[in-house]
Amino acid sequence: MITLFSTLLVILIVAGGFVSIFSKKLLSSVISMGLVSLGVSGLFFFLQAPDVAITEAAIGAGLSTAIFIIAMKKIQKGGTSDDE
Amino acid sequence: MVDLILGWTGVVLVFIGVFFLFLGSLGVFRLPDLFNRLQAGTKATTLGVVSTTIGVGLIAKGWLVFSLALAIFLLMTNPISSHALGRASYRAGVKPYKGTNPDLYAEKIKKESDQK
Amino acid sequence: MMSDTPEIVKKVFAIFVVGVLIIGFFMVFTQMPKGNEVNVNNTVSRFYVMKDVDQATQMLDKGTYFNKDMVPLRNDVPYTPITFGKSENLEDGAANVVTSIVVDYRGFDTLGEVTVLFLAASGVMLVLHGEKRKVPKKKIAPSEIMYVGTRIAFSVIFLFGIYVFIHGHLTPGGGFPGGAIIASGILGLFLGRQGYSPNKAGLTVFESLSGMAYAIIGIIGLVAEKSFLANFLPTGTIGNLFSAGFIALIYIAIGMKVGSELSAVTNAMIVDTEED
Amino acid sequence: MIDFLQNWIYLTGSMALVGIGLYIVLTNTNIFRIIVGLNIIDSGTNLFIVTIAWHPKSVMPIYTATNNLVVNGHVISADPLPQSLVLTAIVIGLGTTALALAIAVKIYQKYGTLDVRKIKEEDR
Repeated sequence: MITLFSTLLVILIVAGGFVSIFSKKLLSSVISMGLVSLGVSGLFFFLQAPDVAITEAAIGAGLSTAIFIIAMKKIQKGGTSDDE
Repeated sequence: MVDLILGWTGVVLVFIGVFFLFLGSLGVFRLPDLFNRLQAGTKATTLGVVSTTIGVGLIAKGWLVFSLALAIFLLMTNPISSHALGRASYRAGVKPYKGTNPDLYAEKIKKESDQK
Repeated sequence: MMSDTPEIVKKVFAIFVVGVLIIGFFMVFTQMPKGNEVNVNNTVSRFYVMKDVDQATQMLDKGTYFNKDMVPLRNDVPYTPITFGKSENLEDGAANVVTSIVVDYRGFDTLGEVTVLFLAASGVMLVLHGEKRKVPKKKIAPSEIMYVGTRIAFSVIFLFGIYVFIHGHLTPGGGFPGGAIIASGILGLFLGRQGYSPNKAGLTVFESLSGMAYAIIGIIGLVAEKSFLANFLPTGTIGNLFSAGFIALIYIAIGMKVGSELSAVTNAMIVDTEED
Repeated sequence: MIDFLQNWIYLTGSMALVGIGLYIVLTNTNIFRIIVGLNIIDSGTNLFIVTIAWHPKSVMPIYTATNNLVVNGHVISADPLPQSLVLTAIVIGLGTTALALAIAVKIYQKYGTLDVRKIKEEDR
């Protein structure tokens, strides 16, 4: 059962990585990076490392994405599109 | 005897929660625009998750304090985050469904801009 | 010239490099031990789990530690089994083994890591310092619900962060996630009210004081136990709140330091954004 | 077959993340996208290190009332040492990401662009 869940999570994180490669908007790329971090934190929980899972969920999925979006808002109005 | 009654109450609460979660996911599929979906997703999910956590706490007694704290936190934050999402998406220009009537928030925005 | 290279050539080259890398990794994976064969019994950190590093030191002195064929633990090491809630006066009383490695056995490593985080935070504040302040053109005030709700939620989140880093030696968590949780609560305050800014000087003083507390605890260990960052408090029964000696003290210091540092970074990033 | 899959699914996931991050770093010229790629590589390496510490019958390295780590003299928990390394590496990753973003914002304010090639041409 856990193997099934972890396989689904691995598929989820690889799909999130591909979204962040091929998306035209920078914002969706950053948000899929946060999704990858969230999936990796779930995998840490299945790998019997709850400490690392909590840290990754608080820092990688929460604060890191927030800081990215704040910095993007700083350089452009709205900050949604790529630099032209 | 008390344990048995509490356990069955927990099971009933979990079933109620699962039913409301199902209704929430159905609403996300069926409703027409972002605001209606947000409403379905938040209202049904808040009741569903809260009653599920309290039910789990009643079944496993050791977790009752934790599940009550979790339920209170969810009751506080879930409506606020949904409110912020809806407000931000209205400000960002997401058009509501054409049957939405009356649109009170548009009138409020207009009044605010007139004052300035 | 780099700019003359067409896009498709770059993509093909990148796919080639990534493919070579992944093929190399998979060739290495076939040499690795399979999942069932990996065992902590054959690695160095089994003594951390047993909470008895003195045994490892004795064996290193005798020269019998790094054998090619290590036998299971029961044959070469006499040990006392650890029972939750009963074992007392262990070498390190934390129930969470990861915490006892991070703070106790490898505490000096963590001191260096906190220093790296401090350098990064001060670099952010140095780079973003002294931007020109402008009057905001148009201002959308956040609603009343956000303003009140984020404040109530912040108090709960703050309390939860403190719980996480005080109970770092019993439950998953510790100083680093606790500090990050507090910093995300402060980020919520920023979102709830426009123009909110915490007391910058207070944050800096708080962060320096907690950083100093870490070093002072280390020096007390140097004086009392003749080793930097040695445990100078008695350990109690495993599983109690007061069981791990100085681990709780150091994790409180780390939690306050990380929380104030990340809040200061968020503040430095966010302040100039609002003065558009 | 199941044992084979249990270990390899995590290794495959981590190496896929490293490959995706490397592809992003190699093909993009926008500085922000490069930082996104570096973050994904960071996640992949952390997942790899935690995977090495794990075996399919392991338990989490925390003593609780129902979770005993040493049975009959054999340590059955996951290896706690790589986990503690990763714990600190994640926090450092956030610090360096924030520093890189701050420097990128300064670059944008100076040159008016985030494209690496345009910055190079303006510098010449």
